[in-house]
Amino acid sequence: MIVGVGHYLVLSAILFTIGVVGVLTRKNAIIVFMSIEIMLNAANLALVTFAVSMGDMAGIVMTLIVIAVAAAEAAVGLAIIVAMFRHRETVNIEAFNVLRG
Amino acid sequence: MANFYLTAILFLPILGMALVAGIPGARRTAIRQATLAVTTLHFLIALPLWWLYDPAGEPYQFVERVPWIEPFGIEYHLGVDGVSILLALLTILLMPLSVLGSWRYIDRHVKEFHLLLLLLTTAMLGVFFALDLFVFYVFWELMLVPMAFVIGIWGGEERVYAAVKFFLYTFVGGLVMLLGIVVLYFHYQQMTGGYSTALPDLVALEIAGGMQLALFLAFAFAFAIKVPMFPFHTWLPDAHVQAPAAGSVILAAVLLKMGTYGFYRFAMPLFPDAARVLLPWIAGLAVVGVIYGAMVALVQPNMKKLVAYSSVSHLGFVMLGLFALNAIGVQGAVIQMINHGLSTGALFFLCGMLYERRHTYRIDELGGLSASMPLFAAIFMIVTLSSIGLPGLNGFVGEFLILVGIFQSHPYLTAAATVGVILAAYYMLRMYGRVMFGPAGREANRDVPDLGARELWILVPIVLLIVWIGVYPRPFLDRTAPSVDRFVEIVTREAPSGAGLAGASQVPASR
Amino acid sequence: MNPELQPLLDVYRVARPSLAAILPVLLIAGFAIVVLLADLFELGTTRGPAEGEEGTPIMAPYLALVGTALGLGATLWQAVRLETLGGSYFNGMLVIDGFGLFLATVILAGTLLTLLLTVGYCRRENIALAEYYHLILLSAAGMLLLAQSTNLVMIFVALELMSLGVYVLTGFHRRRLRSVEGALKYFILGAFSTGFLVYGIAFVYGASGTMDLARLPAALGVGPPPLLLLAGVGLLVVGFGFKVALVPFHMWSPDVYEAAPPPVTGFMATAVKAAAFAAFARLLMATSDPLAGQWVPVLWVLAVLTMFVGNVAAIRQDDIKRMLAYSSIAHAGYLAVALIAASGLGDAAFLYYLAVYTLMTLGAFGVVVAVGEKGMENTSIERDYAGLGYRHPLLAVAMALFMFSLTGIPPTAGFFGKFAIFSAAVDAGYVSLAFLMVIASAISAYYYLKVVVAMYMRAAEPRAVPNRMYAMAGVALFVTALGVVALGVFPGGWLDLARASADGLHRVAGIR
Amino acid sequence: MSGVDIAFWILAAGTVAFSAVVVTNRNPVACVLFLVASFFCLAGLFVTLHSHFLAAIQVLIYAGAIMVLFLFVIMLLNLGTPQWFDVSSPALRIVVLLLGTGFVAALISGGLPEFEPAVRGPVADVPADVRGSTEAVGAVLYTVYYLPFMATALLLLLAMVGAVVLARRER
Amino acid sequence: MASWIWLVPVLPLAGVLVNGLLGRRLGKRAVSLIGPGVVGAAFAAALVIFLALLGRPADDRTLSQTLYTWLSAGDFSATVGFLVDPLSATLMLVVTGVGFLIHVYSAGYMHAEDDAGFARYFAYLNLFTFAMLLLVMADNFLLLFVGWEGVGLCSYLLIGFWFKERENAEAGKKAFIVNRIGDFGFLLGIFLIFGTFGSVAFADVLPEAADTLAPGGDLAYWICLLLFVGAVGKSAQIPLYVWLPDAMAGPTPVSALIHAATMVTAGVYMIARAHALYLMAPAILAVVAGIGALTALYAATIGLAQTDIKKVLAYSTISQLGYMFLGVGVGAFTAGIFHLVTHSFFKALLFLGAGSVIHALHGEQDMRRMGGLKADLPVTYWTILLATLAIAGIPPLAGFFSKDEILWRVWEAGHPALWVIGFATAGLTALYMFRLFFLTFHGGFRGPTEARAHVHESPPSMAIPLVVLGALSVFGGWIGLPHALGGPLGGIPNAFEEWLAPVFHAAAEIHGAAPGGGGTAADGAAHGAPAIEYALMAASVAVALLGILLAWSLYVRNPALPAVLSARSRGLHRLVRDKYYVDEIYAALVVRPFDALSRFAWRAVDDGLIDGLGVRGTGWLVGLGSRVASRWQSGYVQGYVVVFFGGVVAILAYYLFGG
Repeated sequence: MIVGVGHYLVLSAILFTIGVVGVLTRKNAIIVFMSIEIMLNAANLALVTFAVSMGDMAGIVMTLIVIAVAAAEAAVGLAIIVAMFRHRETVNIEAFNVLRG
Repeated sequence: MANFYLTAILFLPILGMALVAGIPGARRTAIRQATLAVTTLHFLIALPLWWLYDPAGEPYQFVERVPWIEPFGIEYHLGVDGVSILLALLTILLMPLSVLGSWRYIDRHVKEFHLLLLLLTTAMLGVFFALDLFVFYVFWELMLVPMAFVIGIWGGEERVYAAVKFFLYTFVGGLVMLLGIVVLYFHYQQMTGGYSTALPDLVALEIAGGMQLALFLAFAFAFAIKVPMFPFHTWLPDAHVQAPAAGSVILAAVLLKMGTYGFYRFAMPLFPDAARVLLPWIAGLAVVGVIYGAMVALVQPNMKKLVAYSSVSHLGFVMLGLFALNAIGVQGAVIQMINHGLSTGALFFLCGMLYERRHTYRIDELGGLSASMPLFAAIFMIVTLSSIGLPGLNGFVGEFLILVGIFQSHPYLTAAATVGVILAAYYMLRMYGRVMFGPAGREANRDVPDLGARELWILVPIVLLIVWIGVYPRPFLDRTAPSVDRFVEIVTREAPSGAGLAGASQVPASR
Repeated sequence: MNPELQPLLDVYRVARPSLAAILPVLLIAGFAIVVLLADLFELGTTRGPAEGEEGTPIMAPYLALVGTALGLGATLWQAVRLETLGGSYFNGMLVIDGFGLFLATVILAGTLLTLLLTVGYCRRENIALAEYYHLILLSAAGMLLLAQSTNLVMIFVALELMSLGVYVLTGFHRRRLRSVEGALKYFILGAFSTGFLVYGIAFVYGASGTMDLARLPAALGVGPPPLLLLAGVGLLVVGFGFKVALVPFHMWSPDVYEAAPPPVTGFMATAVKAAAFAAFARLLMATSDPLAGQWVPVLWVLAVLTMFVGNVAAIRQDDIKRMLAYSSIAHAGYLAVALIAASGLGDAAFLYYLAVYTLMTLGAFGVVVAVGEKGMENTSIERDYAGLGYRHPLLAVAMALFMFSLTGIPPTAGFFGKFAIFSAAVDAGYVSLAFLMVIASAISAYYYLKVVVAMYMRAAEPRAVPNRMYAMAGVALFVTALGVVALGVFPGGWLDLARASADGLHRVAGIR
Repeated sequence: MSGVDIAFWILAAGTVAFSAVVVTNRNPVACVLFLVASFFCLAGLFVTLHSHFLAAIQVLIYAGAIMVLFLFVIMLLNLGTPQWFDVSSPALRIVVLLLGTGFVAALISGGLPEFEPAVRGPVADVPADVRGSTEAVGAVLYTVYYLPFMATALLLLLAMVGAVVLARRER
Repeated sequence: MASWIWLVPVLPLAGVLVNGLLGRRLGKRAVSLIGPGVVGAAFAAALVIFLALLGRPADDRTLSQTLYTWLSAGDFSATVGFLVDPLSATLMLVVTGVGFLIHVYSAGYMHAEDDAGFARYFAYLNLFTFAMLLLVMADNFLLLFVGWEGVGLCSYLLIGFWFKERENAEAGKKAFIVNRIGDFGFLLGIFLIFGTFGSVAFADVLPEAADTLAPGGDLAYWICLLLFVGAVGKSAQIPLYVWLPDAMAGPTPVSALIHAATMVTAGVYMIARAHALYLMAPAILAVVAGIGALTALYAATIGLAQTDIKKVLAYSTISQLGYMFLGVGVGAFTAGIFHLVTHSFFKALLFLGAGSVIHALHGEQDMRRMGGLKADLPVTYWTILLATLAIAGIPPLAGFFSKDEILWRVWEAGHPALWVIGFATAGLTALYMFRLFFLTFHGGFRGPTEARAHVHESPPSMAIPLVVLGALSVFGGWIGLPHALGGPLGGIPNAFEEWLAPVFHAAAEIHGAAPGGGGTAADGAAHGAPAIEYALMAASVAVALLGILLAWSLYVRNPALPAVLSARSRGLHRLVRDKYYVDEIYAALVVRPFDALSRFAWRAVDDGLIDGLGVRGTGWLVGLGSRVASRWQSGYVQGYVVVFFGGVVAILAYYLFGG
């Protein structure tokens, strides 16, 4: 079975969906963040696949930037988790529902 | 553009606001006096309109037309005809009276009240002066705000509910009208290539039947709420009962007229075919309003509410007159607008004066007041009789012309509406009798002080007008006749070349 | 060097770098760093007030104000010289056009007003941290880039720059549970939506081969759009829809608005939204040629849902920030209506309304800030706004004005903005959409009126501590109130400006 | 089936499997480790796509830096054991399953498997290995994508300041 | 001449203004001069006009004056203008003449009032005179309607003059509203007249009636029927008579003037005025006659059992009005008007006399507490006797001539059944009137003894009008001697008929010889068989005498008998005494259901349907939406994410499958 562009893309879609499922089902904020990282990686895979397959550099640069953004997001996100843990001694996102209605 | 007369009249109260705003809030009497002076001056300045307006002249006079929002082709466009002059003068006349009427009634936030009153004046006049749909709408909505404040701040127990209800009802109607205006505006653009919201431009426009119907309904919805026509009337009793005396007066005397005036000025001339097609429905609703309003008025335990429902009934007559589509009925409707303003305005003043003395509007808590208040009783009687359409007083002139007018085309509706005349006597006299006649009953109803000089200054002008219009209405009729004739001509104009309602719907389909 | 690399180097060359084009961003970002450095070296500051005292002023707010003002000046300068300056810079990463400049002006004005509100607020709340201003400025820089770029890479980075700053600002009161909870929710949902955005960018890129929206129409050519592009645009709609809070991607906003410090909430509701909408509009215009038929129905449904959910949910709110959050959701719906109708008058209406919306919403948040007291935000409409009209007449008049403007009562600017959107919708043939908007606005009147009712028609509870009004906040309120009236009474010039500015949008998209 | 193809299948299976573990395992530490594994696989996939530089970055930044940060926080907060609360309700699972299936189905039916680049990129003639090299990426990044690159720098600064603001201990 | 016709109504109007605005300050004395004075002056003016008319040839006895155009709108125009012809001149004389007398009488009767009340009373009374004059002098239907409503208003005000008693005010209101029901018809009639003729002026309508309306056509029927509805209300005929008995709550002179002599006869006047229309609608004329006859009999029976002296007179009035309608209904317009005139004399006298009795007994109105007043009140006694004889139809008093004229015309017009009713009524009239007379003046005093001590004859201001009216009751009828009598007595012409002939010549033409054409030429021969006429006269006199005899035997000879009789036929007696329970029936069938319906409209439709379902329902719906939205906004991020992702999937699904 010859592996083509489509395989990479389908893999990316599956990976992305796994990430989404993680965000949707997990209550541990840290794991939710990790799931989001999976989503970003899936997107990266798609970007690289597109870029390589058509012979363009934009996708690769974009991937690079996504990685950088992911790093920044991780920093802020983890800081938020730390701040949140100081309040409730938990990283369970369900423990935070004061704001509603 | 040498003529700024209307603009001057329109914005003088705003100047007055600046004056009143400069007075410290604690100096209540000074505020009242200043507002009284401003409004009286306003009346004196506006009064020459009565003579300067030439009934035989141009359809719209004192016209001002300057570009305003040029990208949209919207102009600041004012002008008056015989009908708007009458309504405007009525409005301006009522303002000093309202100030007098609130002299004692309003004792909290006096400054705010008078500022709002002045703002309200400008907004109301703008509605009557506007010859541009957009300008009209702006003033139409602007008027809503001070009125809602007046009800909501100085009203009775349920004032907030009433104010919100009033606001929402009118606002919803207004929005639908706005949509109609916009659709009309683009229709004009499609037909002519230009942008305009000017009434004269739009009246000349030919609009296909289906679209006319839709647009007419959009406009009529807003106006019907304001009139108020059954079944859109339920904001009125609440607003009236809760509003302070002056608020009720203005509400009844001016604001309700805006609905009928809207039909007269905009809805019907712009969409004559639709008006004719819907005539049976609207006239039918008007008659229902006449009888229904009277019936409900009959069983009200609260004086103000009774008068409020009587307004529903009276305004039904006005609508009926407008939709008679002949000069007699429309004339009657125009006169009846003024009449209702005077008589119902006076009734609300009287209610307010009674409230100042007895702190109740409940009919069963009053009684036998004639004994201690003969002057009050006499004026109350005259106003009551005016309201029930006794010949010789103003109410009859309007009602009679309306009924004669509508009889020509709809005798059965007329017969039904005439029942309203019987009922008017029933509920008004029943109320009058219960309040004024009989034994004094409660101790509080004895030795109630009679009217004072200030109160006479409020009521006597109204009573004089009531008698004047009743005995010699010619000046009023003559001044409005050419405008009314023109209105009838426009509204009864048949659409040329069968482009009437048979024409296919041209409403742009939404995508 | 690998000789095989040479063709690549020939293709990827720097095109039109320009200091003039990037000047506003440079100023803002530069001042952001200056603010931080000044704080670091404790220039002209005495930091660290004792607990319970009012924070002492530091230089940061003034530096931030100066920076923003300079940035605004530079933007206006660019606008004046649009004829010569207009065009694409840095290989299309930055575009100077009327649309972008208009929005940049709105964003910077919003930032400036936010800063004015913030100064007093921070002093009162004892959070006199330079980082606060740093974050606001960097966010603003991100917004500028977002509004003025047509390249998806740039848009993505700018969006993240803007968003991350706002996430942190939301959680700035880290001692308050609510603040942190808001930040958490915002962050989770924001990062989640970022995932979709990136994925959408990938798909659009894959389908068209370019990251540049301006080149998109040409790259797509004629013929039916590939499904991949549809999916990509769909995902981008989701990503941007999240930022501007379109239903059903709106759910973060009530919670976050309530959580964030009021000036930040105002910032989020206006500048952030304006910037996100800018990119959204560019995306939609760029794809409108082949795809309008595809995205219009979706946006139609989203707009209607947004208007109704926003307005209906706002009815129940007693917390004014939450109410304004739902209100801003609803307004996003109105703006979406304008975008749908953008082919006609909608673009001008969109810009005009965005400007007006910024003024009135920021004004409202300004009042919210002013009503708050140290440690207490006083955001209950029933409790804290009752009788405000008599305690703080001017404040209440301003609030009433903003509420009426948000409702759309003439002669305020909000009215004319709505009128412009109605007109656009009707003109473009979306009468039913305009009608639904009418109904939605009617519903909205109720909750805006509720505030007015509370201020004027409810008895006030006596308050021990009179609220303190800060001069700068007063200036901000005065400016917004004046703007709301002026733009309402004389909207002509502004509308012309909006129309002229909107032209750029289509030029980029290659329509006109 | 060439060697590259075989590598793809293995790496793809690894990525999916490890990721699936991440979203199902209740122990955060395990999750981090599986995620790192997944990222390694992904880096491998990048290699199969001739993007050597990206593969290196993937390992260095993602697996090396970001995940360590995660691990650090987990340890800091003492969360290194399975978290009892982290169970979602069956109803939610069903909903998520349906939605996820729908999502994948939509994307797959949207033409991903059959995707062929419709556009020929400007450097399609340059060999893929060269395009994926550090030199090439750098050449592009510092020319055309200069501005986003600088913006990214600002972003990192902001993230740094933001993290400090949020996570700083109380005085 | 014509230029000062306006003076006649304006004089009382001036009285209104002076008494109304200044009366309180002027004091009773001045008011008692001004009040009657203006009406006297109006009478003088009317007399001058009358004489002037007399001085003209018979076919030119019309004066008119237009003051100004009152209403004009489109095609519609109505003036304030007066028309004086023999018919209106007659009525003017009656209104001002009898009115003057009653004004004079009132000055004495109302003396107990304070200044304000006294002035108010005369202002109202003057206003009434003004309105009544407007009614009879109007030259168009609309102005007639103005006067019509005006008198109604005054009636309302005067019935409720003593407003501190709830019942009085209620009675006034009832009068006004019942009248309004009639006015409803009148107004519609006017609309129809305008719609048909394009004008409401008599000069445009009446002469054209024969040409424009098809005889017996629908249009004519409708116009006449609607106008008659108005007349039924104002003139208290079945079924709208119910207000008149209650109207006795007003001061007695008011009852005399308004509810006996003038206002209530307006309906008769109106039909006479519009006779040209009615002649086009014979069926409606028949209805008029039928209603009149029924009312006459019906009211007479009720009168038999009333104990309140004024109530008896009130029912008597209703009954006599029935006679008038019977007359005009058979086309005998002259006879109807003749009876109107004579009735105004003797009925005013009866009321004033009753007033004198009540005055003497300090407000006592119940005949069961009267009796034997003959000696104490001689003037009253004798004048009332004259009036009673007159109403009973004893020749040669006024009532005899007018009533017999009507009965004869009825017979002649070929309505024997109606004649029988009228004949029976004549007997009943004599019976109940003499019952009143005997109960009041004969026998022993049945009231409390101390009341007896204070009984005194009325002052001259009250006595003189009694005497004058007594004279008129005796001689008033002689102006209209029937030909059957006048002929044999030396050819005395029927002056009244001649006088009105120009007005009713249309009727004469249509009815052929019936009402005696030119008048002067008419003699017995022209009337067919005088023998029958004599026989009928004799019969009616006989039945009247029988009635008197019966009354005498019941109330003078055997005073105990009535009680026995009524006890024996208790049901019938109670039915009659309680006025056939018509008020109760109206209350049960009309008033209360209507009130209930109104309450339903308020509570169910307004509060329930519109406000409840409509307004609050909408609010509830929006609130529900709000609650649902709040519920979704649960605070749990995961929920938000799920909704978010749902949106994503929906959009993608739309794009990839739906788009």
